[in-house]
Amino acid sequence: DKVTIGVSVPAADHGWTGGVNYFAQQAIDRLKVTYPNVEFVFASAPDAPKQIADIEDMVATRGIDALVILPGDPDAMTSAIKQVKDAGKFVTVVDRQLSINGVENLYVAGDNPGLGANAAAYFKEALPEGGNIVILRGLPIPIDQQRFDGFMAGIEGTNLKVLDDEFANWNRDDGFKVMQDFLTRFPDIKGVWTQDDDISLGAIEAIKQAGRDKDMFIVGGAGMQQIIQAVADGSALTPVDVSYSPAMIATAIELTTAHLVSGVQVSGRYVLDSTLITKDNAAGFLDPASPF
Amino acid sequence: MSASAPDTAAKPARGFRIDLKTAGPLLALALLVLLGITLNENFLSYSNLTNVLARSSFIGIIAIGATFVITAGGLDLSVGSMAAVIAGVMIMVMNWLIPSFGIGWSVVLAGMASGILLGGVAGVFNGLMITRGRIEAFIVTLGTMGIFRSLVTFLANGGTLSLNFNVADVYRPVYYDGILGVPWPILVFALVAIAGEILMRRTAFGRYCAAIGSNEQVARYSSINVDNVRLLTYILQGVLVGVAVLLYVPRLGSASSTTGVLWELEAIAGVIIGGTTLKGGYGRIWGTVVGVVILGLIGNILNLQSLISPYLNGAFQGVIIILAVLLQRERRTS
Amino acid sequence: MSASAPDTAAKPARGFRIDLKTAGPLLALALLVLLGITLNENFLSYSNLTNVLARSSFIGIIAIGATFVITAGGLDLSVGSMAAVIAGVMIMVMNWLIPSFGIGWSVVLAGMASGILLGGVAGVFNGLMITRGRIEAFIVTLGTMGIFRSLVTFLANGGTLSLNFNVADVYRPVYYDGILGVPWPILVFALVAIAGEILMRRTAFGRYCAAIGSNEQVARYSSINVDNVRLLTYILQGVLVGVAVLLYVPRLGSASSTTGVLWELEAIAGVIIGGTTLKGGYGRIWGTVVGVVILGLIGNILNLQSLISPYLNGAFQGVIIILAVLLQRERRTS
Amino acid sequence: MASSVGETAPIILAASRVSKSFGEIPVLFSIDFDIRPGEVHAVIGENGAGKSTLIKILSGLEQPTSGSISFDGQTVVLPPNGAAEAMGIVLIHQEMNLAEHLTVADSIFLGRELKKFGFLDVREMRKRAAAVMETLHVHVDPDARINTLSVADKQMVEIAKAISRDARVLIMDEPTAVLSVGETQTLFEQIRRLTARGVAVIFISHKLDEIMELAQRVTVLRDGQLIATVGTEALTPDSIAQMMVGRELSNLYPPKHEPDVDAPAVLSVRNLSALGVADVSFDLRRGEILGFAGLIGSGRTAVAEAIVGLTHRSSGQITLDGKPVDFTRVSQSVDAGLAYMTKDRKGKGLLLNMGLRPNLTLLTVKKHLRAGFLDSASETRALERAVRRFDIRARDASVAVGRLSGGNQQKLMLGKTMESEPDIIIMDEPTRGIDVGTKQQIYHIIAALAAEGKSIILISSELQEVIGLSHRVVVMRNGRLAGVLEGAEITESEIMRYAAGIKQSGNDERISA
Ligand SMILES: Nc1ncnc2c1ncn2[C@@H]1O[C@H](COP(=O)(O)OP(=O)(O)OP(=O)(O)O)[C@@H](O)[C@H]1O
Ligand SMILES: Nc1ncnc2c1ncn2[C@@H]1O[C@H](COP(=O)(O)OP(=O)(O)OP(=O)(O)O)[C@@H](O)[C@H]1O
Ligand SMILES: [Mg+2]
Ligand SMILES: [Mg+2]
Repeated sequence: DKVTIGVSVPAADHGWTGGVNYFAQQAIDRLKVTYPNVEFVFASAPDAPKQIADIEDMVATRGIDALVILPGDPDAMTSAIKQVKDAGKFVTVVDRQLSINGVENLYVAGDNPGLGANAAAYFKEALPEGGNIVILRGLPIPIDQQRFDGFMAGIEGTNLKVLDDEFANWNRDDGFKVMQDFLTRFPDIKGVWTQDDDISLGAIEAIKQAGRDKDMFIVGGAGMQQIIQAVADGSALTPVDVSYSPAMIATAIELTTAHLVSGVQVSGRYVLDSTLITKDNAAGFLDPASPF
Repeated sequence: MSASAPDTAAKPARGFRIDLKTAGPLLALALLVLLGITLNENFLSYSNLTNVLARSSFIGIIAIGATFVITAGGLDLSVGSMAAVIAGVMIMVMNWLIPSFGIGWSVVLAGMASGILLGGVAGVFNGLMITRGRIEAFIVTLGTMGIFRSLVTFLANGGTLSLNFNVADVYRPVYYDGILGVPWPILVFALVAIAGEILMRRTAFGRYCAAIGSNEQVARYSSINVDNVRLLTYILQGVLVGVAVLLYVPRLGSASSTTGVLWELEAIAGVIIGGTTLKGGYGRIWGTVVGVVILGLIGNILNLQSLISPYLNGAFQGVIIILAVLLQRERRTS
Repeated sequence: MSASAPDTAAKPARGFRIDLKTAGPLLALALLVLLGITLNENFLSYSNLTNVLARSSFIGIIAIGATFVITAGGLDLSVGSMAAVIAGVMIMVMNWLIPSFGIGWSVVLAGMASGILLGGVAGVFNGLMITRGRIEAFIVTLGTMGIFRSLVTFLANGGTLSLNFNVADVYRPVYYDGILGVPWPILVFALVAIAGEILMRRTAFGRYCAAIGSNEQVARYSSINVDNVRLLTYILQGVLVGVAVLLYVPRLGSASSTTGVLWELEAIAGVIIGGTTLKGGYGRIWGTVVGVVILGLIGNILNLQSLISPYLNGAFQGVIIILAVLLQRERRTS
Repeated sequence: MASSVGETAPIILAASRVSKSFGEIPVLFSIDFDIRPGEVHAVIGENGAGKSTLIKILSGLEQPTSGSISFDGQTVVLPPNGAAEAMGIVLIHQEMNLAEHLTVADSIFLGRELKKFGFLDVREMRKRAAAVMETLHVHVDPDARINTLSVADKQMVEIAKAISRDARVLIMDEPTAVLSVGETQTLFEQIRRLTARGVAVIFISHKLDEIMELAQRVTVLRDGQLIATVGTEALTPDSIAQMMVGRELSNLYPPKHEPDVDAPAVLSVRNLSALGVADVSFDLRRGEILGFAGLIGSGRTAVAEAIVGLTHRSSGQITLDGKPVDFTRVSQSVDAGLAYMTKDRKGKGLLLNMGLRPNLTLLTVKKHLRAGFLDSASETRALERAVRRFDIRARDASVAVGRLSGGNQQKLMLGKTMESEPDIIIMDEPTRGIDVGTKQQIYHIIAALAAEGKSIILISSELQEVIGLSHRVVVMRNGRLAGVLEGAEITESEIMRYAAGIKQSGNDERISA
């Protein structure tokens, strides 16, 4: 008989969440064809209250049997998601950990501290004697903090010196501005960590404009096609990237659907590693169809 | 000799005649409800309606405060950030009091008190800068919008402030329970709306707000203390933001730098859709309630169907907002 | 003093006396520059100053349009979203024309033309809804803000629209190059500011804007076609958003749903900091330029120091904005 | 100062050696003034003489730069912002001072609302508002919003507001400027009722006959100086005028030139109906001054506004020089040589926050363009011309028009209208708030314009003015044309008969002639 699955994700307000929206809809379109008796309800929300409203509506008016959710702000969403669970729905949480354990049936996790740690490892390797680096952060929200802490822990005890960190809001324009000003301020920068490829794209333009693209390298994150292509091409400015694929949402939707339709037992945690993308393995991350 | 001709003038008092200006938003509301009913049979269900009303209550309560501010010719852009900082401080206060008070209602009540108090203080600050500092309300509250938002980011150290789970369990019923099946947020919203309506129509304060918004000089010459009345509108706004946050915290149990983003825009939109004049002089609490519910319903209706691409939600919202006001205008001129 | 004495009669205009109201924002600007110099010796460097001015130019050009809209008693909240949709469409048009036109300036020029055109059309739409539809500007542009933003998200399929790299290479110089060492964005900003200043002070249109914003009835009784003038302000705003986008696209060669977020707030803030009255009737292009540069410098200065936690950036911004206007007020009353 | 009234009642309010400057500019020099209970004390003087400033000081709205105020024999500093109302000093402002969004009842009780259990007693306030309006014979709905009222009705609301307060001193700054004879008489009845109860009334007016009728004493100001305070019994309108202006005022009205009966009709209105107007037809000939008389709200303004396209015309034809026209915008009528000067200078006539120059040229900005740009030199020349022609007095051209004295604002508005050099001018209460000296000048200007071949419609509530200037007079009543008077018929009593509906004429044959 009919099964309804709700999918709730944050609004496409920067590259990575844009990718999440894209891959979620892709997966839904694909699975709708494969499983004609499964109906999907998709919603994206710019903030926690709206996202809570979305899942309340899914339960109250759309009669969902399962919920796949990438919570924009997991702490704020925990009790609302728990209500869905308590109403007897199957709950899959993606990427971000809720603040109480055991709410979700299935957790498909990204690894935010790992993203920071991976990048840190590369910096240590690329700058063994140490050197000045700057950090362009995302928005002041927990994921950013986890990435940042992971990175700082990773470079502890080295001679890498963080000159300053500023928020660039996961946004190309802000990446451009902050990088311009860092370049004005610091005559000697060896490396830039942006933790997000959208920010990188803005920062790259600023570095090129200042003509200092020979002096430094930049490490982003999330695996945007444009950057992966540059890595594959052996760019000196972007030698590596750290994966953090928005396609994890698709994995979560697929697993949940499989469970509901064919009773495949899925539970516990699926942690999708954040891996370092280098010239050697970049080809495996290229996907011309992806908008991200 | 008798003066002006009676037949061209004096119409009898209107008594309980329906105000055409009210009919506009009500009509838009009715059309939205109709749309909801056709889209989904569960639309009118008890749980859906209480869901929508309960979650509209934060913005609703804030918008009632905004109605007074706007009627008196002011503007408060800081309410969203203020909500965030109040939520953050409430959570910190409650977490901090657990060791001394233990888990229980006393902690929650202390948290609530601190929230209301902080709201009042924030309102006093905005109001004093505007009335005594003589700075445009737009600038003051744009400034405090940034200041409050920064403060909560700072307090949360860039992350999220979360309420202790045991306290959260005590506090939760304030959002999710109610009396006679009506959730508390709806009850509080209704109470605030009724009190607001009375304050606006039946007290000197409400009348003074309209007078000041309409013509400050006239108000001043009528020996109204313009600065104090205006200050009071900002304090009222702050306190009502505090009240809204009291209901918000048990729902989310956390606060971060993204809490309450764009609430100011939504609150002002609700006020204007409800028929209050943005330039001041005329305000209608009742209309604001309708306006906020319209905004809440639009979000709900978008979730009732899968026809519109979620990317176009904003467009749908925009069109409905314009239409809601267009209906009002049409009726007004006819 | 005798009745017919000339000293009681109207004296001619005051000539070039410095306007105290202008001194306020200029003083704030000077203080910021001083702060910048003390914080970082590179602050006054050629590259830093051109960087800041060039990236302020988008908001600046938009804010000049907003000055007219606000002077005439209107408001346009849609400019940020409008910029995003124009950028998106420009990029799509250019990418789409490559097969027929080949890589080169012809594609870029066609893209530019489409951008300006689209801006004008968006302005016409806003303006007609406001003047002919008689809907509050706040509501109309809040609506179109949502509509435009949705459209660009839809066009970009939730992601980013990127300009073909080869075309981007042709187009890049429009942001990064200039003449005599002055980047194009700064030149265009300066030109638009001068033209705007002339339009505001030396043409009937500018006079009409102020008259309408000051008292619409008086304007109507003075044979001014209020609706047309107001419509023109929105069209001008749209076209100027188009011009700003022409300079924005070559910078990063992309547009997404985050392009231009909150530009409306920044533009309006620039206008008000510059001394234009939010309620209309008095506008000052020159002040707007100063206001926008102040806002640009605040961001720059924050990035040039490590004293303030980045969590508190918003607070610093808020304080400076309030202070900038406070300075203005102080001088005004003295 | 020796009182010229042999009253024994103690002085209630007095100013002693009061001076006032705005910034550097002195406007009042050491004025002495006093008033006793039950007395009507008039203040007169030219426009800008300082009358409004004096009474603002007497009611606490302005503080004197030097000198003192005493109330009930005590030297006091009056509280600012209208708080002196609590002491019984009530002011009716020259410029109407009502909040446009409020209702009539709200306005009348603003600042001293009636309450029951802490809440507004809306019903009682509405009832009392209606009662006050009734004593003034005004028929407006207490729930009507101020912005829907005509100028005259607003003035009546303002008066109602003042007399409904428990005044001991009632100060009225040109309350009758927009009132017609009927309303003025009603107002005077109320004033007499109040003075009989011992209320002291300070009364400002440029209409000297009103002063003769009402006041016991007159204080004359000229250029901020106290000229004299004298009892009215010793005065004639001519002697007052002389004291005010400082010269003899012979012939207030210029001689009427012979109307040319064969002159063609430049403006014909047929069966005009619009908001507040029903089936109005009349002709205006070249070189003619056509007076429009009627009571408040009789539709004279409504006729004018419908003709020039300010309000929507529901039916009727208008022809200009024989050609049918259909103005939907004011610019069309101005371009066709037809200009309308509003009576609502504050709401519709002038931009109060702007200087003199932009106000003067607002209607005719296009005339001051050179190569598409505003030519400020040409604007300045226009201002200099207007200042000379209409004797406009201002500190300097950049002063906000809202700070000019009422009469000077009115002169500026006249100048603004005349800037468009119209062939046909509709003047609505053109001498509202203008002193006798300037009035005489304006009358001569109007007569000269007519002599030049311009045509003028003169809407006025001052019957003397209509009678003194007009070749023919249209009397309106209830939005309809009640009669057209010509030649010897033009008398006060005839006009009043038509206006009040006592006489009705089948005048169709006359106007179609
Ligand atoms: N707030 C003000 N600032 C500057 N000048 C002022 C102000 N108010 C009045 N004045 C000036 O003071 C003078 C006296 O003005 P006032 O209004 O008292 O004249 P008035 O006798 O009432 O004239 P009218 O008959 O035209 O009403 C005028 O020259 C006027 O321009
Ligand atoms: N905006 C409006 N809405 C409703 N009624 C109006 C409006 N404007 C005017 N009226 C009505 O039209 C009629 C004519 O008013 P109008 O002011 O034209 O009279 P008037 O004879 O010119 O007045 P006055 O004697 O003061 O010059 C009045 O009954 C008035 O109430
Ligand atoms: Mg820093
Ligand atoms: Mg006066």
